[in-house]
Amino acid sequence: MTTLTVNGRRVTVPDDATILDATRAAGVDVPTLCHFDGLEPWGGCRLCVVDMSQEGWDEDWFKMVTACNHPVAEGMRVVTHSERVLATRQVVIDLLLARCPETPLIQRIAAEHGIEKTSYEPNPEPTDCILCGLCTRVCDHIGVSAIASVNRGWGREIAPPFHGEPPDCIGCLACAEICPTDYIEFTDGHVTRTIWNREFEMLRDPVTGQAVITTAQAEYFAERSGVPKAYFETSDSSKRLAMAKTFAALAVKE
Amino acid sequence: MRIESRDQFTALHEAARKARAEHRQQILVCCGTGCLASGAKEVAEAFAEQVADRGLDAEVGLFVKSTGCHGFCERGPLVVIQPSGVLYTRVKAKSVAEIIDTTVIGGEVITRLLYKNPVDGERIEDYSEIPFYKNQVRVAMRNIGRIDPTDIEDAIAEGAYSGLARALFELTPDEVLEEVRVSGQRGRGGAGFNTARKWASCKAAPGDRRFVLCNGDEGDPGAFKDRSIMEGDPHSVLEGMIIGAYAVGANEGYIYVRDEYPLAVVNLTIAIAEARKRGLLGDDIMGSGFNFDIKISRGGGAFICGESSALMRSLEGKVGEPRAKYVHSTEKGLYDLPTVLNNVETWAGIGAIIERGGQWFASMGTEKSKGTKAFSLVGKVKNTGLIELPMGTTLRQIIYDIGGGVANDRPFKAVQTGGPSGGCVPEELLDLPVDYEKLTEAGSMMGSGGMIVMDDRTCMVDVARYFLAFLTEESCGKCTPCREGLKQMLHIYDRLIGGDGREGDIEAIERLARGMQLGSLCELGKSAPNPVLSTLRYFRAEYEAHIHDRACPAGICRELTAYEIIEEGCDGCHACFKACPVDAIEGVIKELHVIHQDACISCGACFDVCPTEAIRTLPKSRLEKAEVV
Amino acid sequence: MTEQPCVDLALTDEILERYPLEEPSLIQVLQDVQRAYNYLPCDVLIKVGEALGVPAAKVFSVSTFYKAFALDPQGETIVKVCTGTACHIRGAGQLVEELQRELGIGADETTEDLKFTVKTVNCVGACAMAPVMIVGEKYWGGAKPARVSKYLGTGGGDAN
Amino acid sequence: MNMIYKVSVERCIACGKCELACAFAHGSEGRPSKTRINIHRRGPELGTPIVCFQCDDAACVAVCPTEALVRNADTGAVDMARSRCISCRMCVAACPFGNMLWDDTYDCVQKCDLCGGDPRCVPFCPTGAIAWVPADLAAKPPEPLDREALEIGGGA
Repeated sequence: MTTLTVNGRRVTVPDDATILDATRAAGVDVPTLCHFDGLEPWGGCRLCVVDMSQEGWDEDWFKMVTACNHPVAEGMRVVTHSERVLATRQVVIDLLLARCPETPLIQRIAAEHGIEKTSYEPNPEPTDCILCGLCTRVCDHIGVSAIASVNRGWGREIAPPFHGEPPDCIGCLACAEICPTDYIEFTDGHVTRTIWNREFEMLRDPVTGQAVITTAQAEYFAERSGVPKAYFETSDSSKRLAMAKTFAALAVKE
Repeated sequence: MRIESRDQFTALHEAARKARAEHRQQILVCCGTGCLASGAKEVAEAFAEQVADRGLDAEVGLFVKSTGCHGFCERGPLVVIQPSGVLYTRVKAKSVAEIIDTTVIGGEVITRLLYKNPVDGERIEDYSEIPFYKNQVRVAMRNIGRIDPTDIEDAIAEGAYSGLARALFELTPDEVLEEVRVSGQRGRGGAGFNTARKWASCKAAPGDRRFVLCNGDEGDPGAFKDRSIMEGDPHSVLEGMIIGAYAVGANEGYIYVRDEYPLAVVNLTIAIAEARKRGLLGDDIMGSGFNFDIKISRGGGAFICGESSALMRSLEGKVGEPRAKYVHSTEKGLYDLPTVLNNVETWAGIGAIIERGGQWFASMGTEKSKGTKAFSLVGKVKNTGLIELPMGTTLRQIIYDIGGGVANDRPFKAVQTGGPSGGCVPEELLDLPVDYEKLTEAGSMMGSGGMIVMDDRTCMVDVARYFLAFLTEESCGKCTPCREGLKQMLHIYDRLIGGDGREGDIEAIERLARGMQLGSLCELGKSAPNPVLSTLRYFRAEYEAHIHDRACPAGICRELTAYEIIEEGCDGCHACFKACPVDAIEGVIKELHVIHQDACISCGACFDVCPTEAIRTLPKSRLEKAEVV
Repeated sequence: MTEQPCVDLALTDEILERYPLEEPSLIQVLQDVQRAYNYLPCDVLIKVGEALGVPAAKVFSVSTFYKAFALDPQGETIVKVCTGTACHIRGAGQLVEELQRELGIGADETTEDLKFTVKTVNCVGACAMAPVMIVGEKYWGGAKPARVSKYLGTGGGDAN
Repeated sequence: MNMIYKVSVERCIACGKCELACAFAHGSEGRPSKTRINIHRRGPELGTPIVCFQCDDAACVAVCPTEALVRNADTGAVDMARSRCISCRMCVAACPFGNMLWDDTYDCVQKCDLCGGDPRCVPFCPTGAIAWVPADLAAKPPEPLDREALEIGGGA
């Protein structure tokens, strides 16, 4: 275990914890946008910057780092709301507000930082995509990497290959569900689902007719995990019902 | 022949030396990118043809070789005749026969081809007497221009791989590390991290597999020292890497080269193949039992790949996006394994350090910046080219003693160092001794050694905008402050140079710059505001003129600048008329010419060609007022 | 994306033979593809991705990230204007403008007859000869706007 | 000792105490809808408790793309590591018994974790329909339940 201080308060966290873990343990709120607990930290949005001083450094010497991916160290001092930290977060969220002037989440975080209107040139083509990279990272984890970032710098965007229908997509919606601004559009019906302009056929529960997952998703995971495809064909509630009935039938008769 | 022991290496070294000594005369034709562009290949071929046709090889012991960059690119193609040391500049293929007859055989100098000192107009015969060369001390560039980079024997004759032989057979890996530590050498790529400390950290990292990488992705505009080293003496890079690998215990190496440097790729490829053939690379190097091999990886054209973590991602075949370096790449680098990454110039110096000792290297330079440093001296300076000097040399010595002063004797305004991460150093700091700390204190940085001299016809707002535009295009776009911040900063600058500057712009720039410095993920974003802040620091008045007076004092920003012909000065030479791309100039030969303001696009072409300096700039706003009246 | 002509995939096979079939080879393979076809044809990218085991999205991502790659057919002759700092302060901008007048295309554009593509590049390391313009393989140092048509004429012949 | 979670369907009176206990044990709100054990009610005072079997060759483990589901060697439970879960819900789709539950309040998967080796539902079961017993006793058939003797009314 490692002991450090967050805003003067001592916290003890596991050795492999990040500063963000430590701030949470200390009950201090550090804003994040591109962070998701299940994904490895990325450090792209820069909203979670904090000031940090290591043991042995001068008393007043602090380095600004991102809390999400910086490892903790024994004796470290973390300051989450110094003047320059807040000023830096303000610049970051102000810039994001210029990029996404109409996005409710960004408007809200900006307001929390005292910004009602961006001080920069608002994007003439407002977008909800904040380029946090969560969608591509989760897609990489699903294992298909159907979408990725394209171009670079200001022109960077998230897109399927060749801006067409993504051949590797299985329609699992992981990207859309993780997106913090609901930028990724999809339509979900009983028969089909459409995402990234590609239409997917749904597997439907034989009893209720309710859509379960896409056929592509079931096939992909069945092949990858060795789990029979049939397992995926029924909804979880139908499966519970079937199990209950089986159990009741098996019960020792009184 | 494979070298299988130290004795065999020494024997080859001696034999190669002796063979070279038998040639009583040598003709060195510079075939660096600069000279090739000016026709050096034709010159080299003409020499080879003459020598073969006339049997001069046997007769006068003449030996012709194509070498790497001599540094004096502006005067190319360059030809040096040894041992006399006569340097001919701007040599054409048709002069080759004359050179052989007059100089090589006749022993006479052809004055017309000699270098003319721009300062006093004097012709200088001896290569080593030319101020451009006289003041240099070459370590990393020790063999450039002296060897044929495609001939490993030639390199060995001049001492290549001697440092390696010493390392492998006289020193333990720890002793090699100690020698480098004593030398005090710091990374030549820009940040100036201590080489030995980097190696030690990698060596200490757990694991069996580690890598040694060479960063040849020289992306700073205005810098080309790494290109010249890779082209002109690839063996120095290989030797350094092998020694480094031996010290840290690595068996695999990569050289990451910009694809924009085709000649460097070719020469490195040849050098690696030759070194392998000779047993200097691969398994059991020189029979020492040490194994190490190098592969070349060509970059895809992204400035960000000069950043270490982005370079490693690129080597992995991925998009060159930096990662936070809270865990150093010496521990988790390429494929998350311990990795040493050094710049081309850093590696090129290692062989010399091991051969001559760390003490020797440390005896040059300043207290915290040891040894010598290569610079590319370019821009509006008389002698442009590549130089290597002890650390601590002042900017004034570099620009005036070596560079010969500002081109066309215009007033000096600033020198930009460190590329897009650096800044502009003004005239009052010309006596600044150049080292890592001093440049950083001045708001600039060492960077990869580009020095771009700027005269009074350079607008500092435009220069800052230029770097912003460069970086906006090169930002990878991963982190918010760099991606969005550069775009917004550029937007403000576009307004400034477009005559739409506003009160509060300077403060907005400063605030954004601070946010980018503190908030960005990698050094590209963190240092992106340097050109902005350094120009603001030293040339604030120029910014204010753009905002308050809608004027560009240097007469560069087109939206703010008009050109007019001074009546008394114009002798009707018609040069401006021919230069004008939009036919906005009217006039007949020998009569006064006039610029039509409604057609003029303020490109400055007329200004540049006018031999009598009869064209002047004035703020457009004044012109408009005049018209209204 | 513009409509792409049919391409000879045999060339791709040859290129793939030069490298280990794994992700780290991707950029090297794409460099060779760019040289062989003068751009990165869509069909080739898909084939390369399959051969190296890299998902199509990643291949596309890499193809659009690096400036050396083009996804549309390029002109027979590539005209590069160096816009490094030294070239900038010595008038590279005027060269780009002159090319615009001469060929009717701006940076990163290709003439309709597919003869020329104009590109601006960030420093080719020939700063001592600034400003520099490269037509095909031929470097022109100290380039002047007035001579652009000459460079193009000579360059066009040289490049083939 | 190797303990096992034993369900005796014939003893379940569908009183719902296990569901409440589970919900309380796994969150401060204690809403019964957040329980990881579900009683399928099939008649008055007749229920079937449905809870994760902690299968040996578990489909949920096989299908998880991030290895967020791992066997706990101490308890024998398949535990879900929140820190690795990406909420893709493939385990929900794959479990052949419907025992992976989606919690849409917190957008995450819930499953029985045997409360770290001391299932909180067990002590609340008035009839012993669920029990935490040594593995060697698990095969023993359950004692019949004398439903007439029960004083608990209502059940569901």
